[in-house]
Amino acid sequence: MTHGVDIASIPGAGTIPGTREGEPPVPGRLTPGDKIALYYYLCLARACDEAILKLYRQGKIVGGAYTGRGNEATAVGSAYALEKHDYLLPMHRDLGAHLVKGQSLRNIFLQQLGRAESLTRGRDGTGHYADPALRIYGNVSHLGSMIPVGVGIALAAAMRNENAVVLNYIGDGGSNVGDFHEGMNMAGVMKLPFVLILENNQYAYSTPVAKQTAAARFSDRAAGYGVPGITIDGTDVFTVYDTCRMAYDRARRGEGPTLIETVSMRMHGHSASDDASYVPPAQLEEWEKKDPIARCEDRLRREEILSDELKQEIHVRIETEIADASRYAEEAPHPEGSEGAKGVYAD
Amino acid sequence: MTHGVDIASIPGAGTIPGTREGEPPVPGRLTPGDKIALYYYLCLARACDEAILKLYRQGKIVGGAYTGRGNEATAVGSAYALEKHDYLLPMHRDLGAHLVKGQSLRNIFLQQLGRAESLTRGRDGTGHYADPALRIYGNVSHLGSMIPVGVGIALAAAMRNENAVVLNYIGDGGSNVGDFHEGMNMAGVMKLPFVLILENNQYAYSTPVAKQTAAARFSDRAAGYGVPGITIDGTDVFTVYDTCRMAYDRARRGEGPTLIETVSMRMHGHSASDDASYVPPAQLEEWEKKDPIARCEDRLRREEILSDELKQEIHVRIETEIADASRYAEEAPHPEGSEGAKGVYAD
Amino acid sequence: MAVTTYIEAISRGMREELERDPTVFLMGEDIGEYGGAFRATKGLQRDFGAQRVIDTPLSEAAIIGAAVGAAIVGMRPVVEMQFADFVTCGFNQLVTNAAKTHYRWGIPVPMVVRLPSGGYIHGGPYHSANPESWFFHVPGLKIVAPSTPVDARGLLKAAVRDNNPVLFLEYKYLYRRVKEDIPDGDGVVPIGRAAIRRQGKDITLISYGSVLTLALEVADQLARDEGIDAEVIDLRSLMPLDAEALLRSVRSTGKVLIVHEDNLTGGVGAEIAAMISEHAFQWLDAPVRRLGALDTPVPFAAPLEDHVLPDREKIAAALRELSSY
Amino acid sequence: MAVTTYIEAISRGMREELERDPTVFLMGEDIGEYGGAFRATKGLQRDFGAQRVIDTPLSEAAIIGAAVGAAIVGMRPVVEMQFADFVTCGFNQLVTNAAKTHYRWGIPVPMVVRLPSGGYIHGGPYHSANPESWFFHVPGLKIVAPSTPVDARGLLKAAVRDNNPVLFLEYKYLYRRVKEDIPDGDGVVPIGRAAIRRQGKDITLISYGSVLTLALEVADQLARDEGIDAEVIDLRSLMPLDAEALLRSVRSTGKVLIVHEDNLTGGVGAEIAAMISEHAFQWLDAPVRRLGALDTPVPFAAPLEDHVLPDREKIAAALRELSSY
Ligand SMILES: Cc1ncc(C[n+]2csc(CCOP(=O)(O)OP(=O)(O)O)c2C)c(N)n1
Ligand SMILES: Cc1ncc(C[n+]2csc(CCOP(=O)(O)OP(=O)(O)O)c2C)c(N)n1
Ligand SMILES: [Mg+2]
Ligand SMILES: [Mg+2]
Repeated sequence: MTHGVDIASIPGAGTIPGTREGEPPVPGRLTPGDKIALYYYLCLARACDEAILKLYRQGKIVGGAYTGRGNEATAVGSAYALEKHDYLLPMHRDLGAHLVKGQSLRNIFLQQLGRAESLTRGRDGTGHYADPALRIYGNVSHLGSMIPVGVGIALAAAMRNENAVVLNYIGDGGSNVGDFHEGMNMAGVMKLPFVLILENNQYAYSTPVAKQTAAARFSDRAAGYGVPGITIDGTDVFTVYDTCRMAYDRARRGEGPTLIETVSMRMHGHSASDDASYVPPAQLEEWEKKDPIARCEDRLRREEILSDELKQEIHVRIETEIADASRYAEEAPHPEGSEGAKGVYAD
Repeated sequence: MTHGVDIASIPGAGTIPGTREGEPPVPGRLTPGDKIALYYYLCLARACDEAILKLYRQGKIVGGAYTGRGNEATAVGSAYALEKHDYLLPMHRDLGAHLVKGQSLRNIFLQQLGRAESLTRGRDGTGHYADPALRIYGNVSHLGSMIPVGVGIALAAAMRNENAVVLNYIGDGGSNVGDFHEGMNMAGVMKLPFVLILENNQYAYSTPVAKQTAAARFSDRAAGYGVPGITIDGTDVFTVYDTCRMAYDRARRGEGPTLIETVSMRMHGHSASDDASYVPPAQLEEWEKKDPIARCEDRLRREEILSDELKQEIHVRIETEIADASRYAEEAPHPEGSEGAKGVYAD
Repeated sequence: MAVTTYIEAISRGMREELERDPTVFLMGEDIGEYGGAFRATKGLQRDFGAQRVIDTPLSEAAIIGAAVGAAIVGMRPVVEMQFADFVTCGFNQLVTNAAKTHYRWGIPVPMVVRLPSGGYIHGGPYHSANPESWFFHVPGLKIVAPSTPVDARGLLKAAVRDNNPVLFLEYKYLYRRVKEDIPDGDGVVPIGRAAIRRQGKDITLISYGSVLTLALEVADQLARDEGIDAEVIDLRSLMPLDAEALLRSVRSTGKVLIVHEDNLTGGVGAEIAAMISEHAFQWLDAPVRRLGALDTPVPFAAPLEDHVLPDREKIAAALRELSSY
Repeated sequence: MAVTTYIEAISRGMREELERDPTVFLMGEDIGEYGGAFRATKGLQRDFGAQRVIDTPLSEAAIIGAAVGAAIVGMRPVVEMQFADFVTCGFNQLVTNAAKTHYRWGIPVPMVVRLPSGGYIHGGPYHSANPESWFFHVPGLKIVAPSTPVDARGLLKAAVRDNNPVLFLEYKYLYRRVKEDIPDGDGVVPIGRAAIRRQGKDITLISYGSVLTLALEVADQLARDEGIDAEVIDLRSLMPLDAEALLRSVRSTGKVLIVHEDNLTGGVGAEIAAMISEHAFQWLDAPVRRLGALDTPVPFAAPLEDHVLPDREKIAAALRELSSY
């Protein structure tokens, strides 16, 4: 119990709020409860990533394992500023966004392990699922390909006056694919409620940003679509939250898309099988100082929202939740082979 | 004979110079001979367009007929600033560039009419030919698709230290295709000698620029690739020449690509079968005042380079040249059908 | 009922679906005020508004991708490629997103991509595409290819109502060349059912699209003049294929000629020939023959195009050869 | 000679061509210092410099398009798709530019696109592509699909020296699974020639790529255990196809099984079956059978993928069925 906040006091009968019905707080006005929630999700995303890595190392994950270490503030902050009826189209390092938008840990692990009751019934892995009830539409491997899809969802939302926003992400590498250009330009000219977060984490697989583009900042691309572009610190969850909230408001006012470049560092290899030996150690050390969780914790401590006790409580909770979900998924049955033949076409 | 210049005095034993060996004049230093040459090419391009339209109306052209009316200054000025060993990748309204780069009128008409001795032996029409001796590589219909190809040529030229520039064009419409983005970005990051002229002629078929993009200026897209971008008057052949010359110099110095937006008006319909009734007449009237030929003539008259006599001489010459070429092509044999089966693969 | 051209029938199909279902909308380049390069959407923006008949930037990947997005959240987009050729620019969106979404996510993707297809109009290598073979191989896509106005309207409507991505091949060559009375009523033509255009007992001639109309003429003429009595089947749907209708006819004729405009190697005809050769093995009195365009790009000049594409003479020659096998 | 894996053989082929011809260069994502996602280009940038082993931005269309551009002015680019799946993003450049340029312009387009293909590695719907069927249908492209280290090196070298765009299908499943001695010498394997991997008299089994290696195992086993003696032909080149070699074998066996990993409908097997059914009509003692993946995307979970892809059991069952036909 610190400064009037404890975990039990958080709205939602013991559950920590994520994306909510109605407007989230205006920039700069997050309640202590919100801040704890943000902290919780940052830690949860990282812990979940770690658990996935552990499964990978145990040989239980057959495909690749991609973590969001270093990117948690971007994923969590951006999703926390959404409303329940908004659409989320996350990329492969945005686990935090899935969780904030309401995805259960069990479904996350079921996807990783390709089990029969996973959201894709084992047909696809990782974040490549959709959950229409939560308005989450996952990614495909083909980088950039989901941008036009997100734009189409935004078009539908606008046609139906849903007052909803579509949030999509792309990497510094993926942003060089043609679909980025076509999608952003179409969203711009149609003034659609579409927000694209360009996660500049310094590397695309082994390729540093300097070999991807000569642009000084990726946000410089926004002007070419008549869209506001901004570059922000992607390791500070509060900056991300505030910026996104403003972009969503703008979108809801019918003023069109925003391109937000979040600058951070991919702290792990591209996937679990990549030791990232091409990254200079000094670069990682430098960025370690801007660890999203540590930065959030610092602030919460300074604001006397987070005590050792509460921190402990949160981490115990996370550990339990993850252990439960991961165990559940590991015990869940694999799909029947013959299921693979079904469902190519809708009726 | 006016102000020390007459058509016979132009270098090249009676032929009017186009793209030359070695450096063309520096910006602002065109000789009277150059200026007459520019005027000649502007008029030649238009007259050739008119002759093509006439053939079209006579039912002799089976595919579409696309003119560059209003775009002559861009096509001619940009090509005139090239050197002989530079590469030209023109688009469908750049007839003037073909001519300046040295293409014969006969080949132009042979292409239009799909004759056996055309550069594509009837396999493709219009400007869709290549003439490696002149370093002209024509377009394909798929807008944007030639940009990566031009970038690849620039890459080869750079690898071989040719000190050559690749000049490519794209329309306001075509620039929204993904290949524009991928190609420009790659050229930018590899600092290739690639210059892209974005011909903003207000319309893409029936679609006005305002429905193509929300960008204030297309040249705003350049920053997103770390490349200089500039918007210029595309109806003034001297402005186009000077700007291009500077961009080519920059490219030759190894400083990379430039994006030049030339603003003009498509004064005809999209093709000969389009009456362009969707264009407000007032818009056409306004732009008629900026007719590229009239503007050039004005200046040459002010500078006392062009007399009535010389003008007359030039136009007679053009008439003869076109009549000859068009007659030649009309009389040239059609390809044998069986030729169509050949040449899919190289040996 | 007024006599209706093929393109008017497509137009009418779109109009009727726009009227029937508020989730239907159109998207494409120049389709609004201008009515599209071939005027298939003429008048529709005026009557249904710019919200439902949407002019897009020149961006095929974004058009198809946006259609996928709108479809998965419950809309029914019908998009136009200005020419079928340009679908190559949106190819990835079709095969990566449109085709695989239902299998992966169980979410329907009800969208239609209209593809003005084919040659015989001297369009050259970039305005003569027959794109069916690429997509025929991709599980998750449906493909229809009407050859008559009644089918054009009826299959367009079926495509709009289908819960899967449907590629609608429409033939520029037929746009204003074929006309017929369109009866009143809904007129939906079910996807997946072939039509017998001519009964016959000697040879089963399987075709679709523009070249079907040529094949039918030739069949009539050869029946009249040479006593070769071909049964002409119009596939109408390529995916799913009406295999049963084909096999039924083959079992009675024992001989098969497949004719498509698309180039031969790896065309849809290959699958049909393989399927028939396998499943009607004991009924075949002659090898299954195929006629398609030569394996070249479609050239520009008329004599070259004529040489490359299938025509009446080549169809007649193939029928004669089979008949005397 | 040291024993070499399939991927080492590819690597070596590239190295030897880089050494031989200064116009050869490599381009792709992460191929430089990192050596590519599968390390096929490992060490090549170090040895040949960043001018000849070029890291590109993440842009498949630009990579393939730039290769076309460099090729038409006399270079010989070899580009890598990180996975064959992503060639869909550069599809338009391949079919619009690479394939049609020589026909239209008479200019050679000597380029190679390396495509790490196929499943059996639990890659799911987006890392298991067998892309051959799309391109098989496009005049102007060549396609090779080696199944052994010797062929991988030899066909890579032939592809580099060919004056046409060549798609080089390399199988991730085989990368480190198959090994053999590579003899000294140039070792170029001509494009367009199939290889008989196993002589046999009962059934002609035609295959290529990963699944060829499974088919060969099964054929050996069935010959040993059940007396079914299949002749196994490795196509090696899909385009051009070595039709004569196939027909020769069929004329002696009278029965054919075609096995490919790619999904069945509209696959390369359809053309082969159609071709054989037509041209070996009087020699066939049974219908030509085909085995391919089910017509679905390749699913992620192992039991699903196992069910969808061809495997030893399915191949054996098909051989038995044919043998007793
Ligand atoms: C179109 C496409 N090309 C290549 C790949 C292979 N690939 C997967 S992730 C990756 C790097 C992505 O970098 P970036 O977009 O910066 O995202 P990050 O992983 O750094 O978050 C590559 C090359 C792909 N998935 N899609
Ligand atoms: C990828 C692609 N999509 C559509 C078309 C059909 N098309 C041909 S020209 C044209 C308009 C082009 O406008 P713009 O690029 O501005 O060039 P302009 O004709 O105005 O010079 C369209 C839509 C095409 N050729 N390529
Ligand atoms: Mg990155
Ligand atoms: Mg334009």
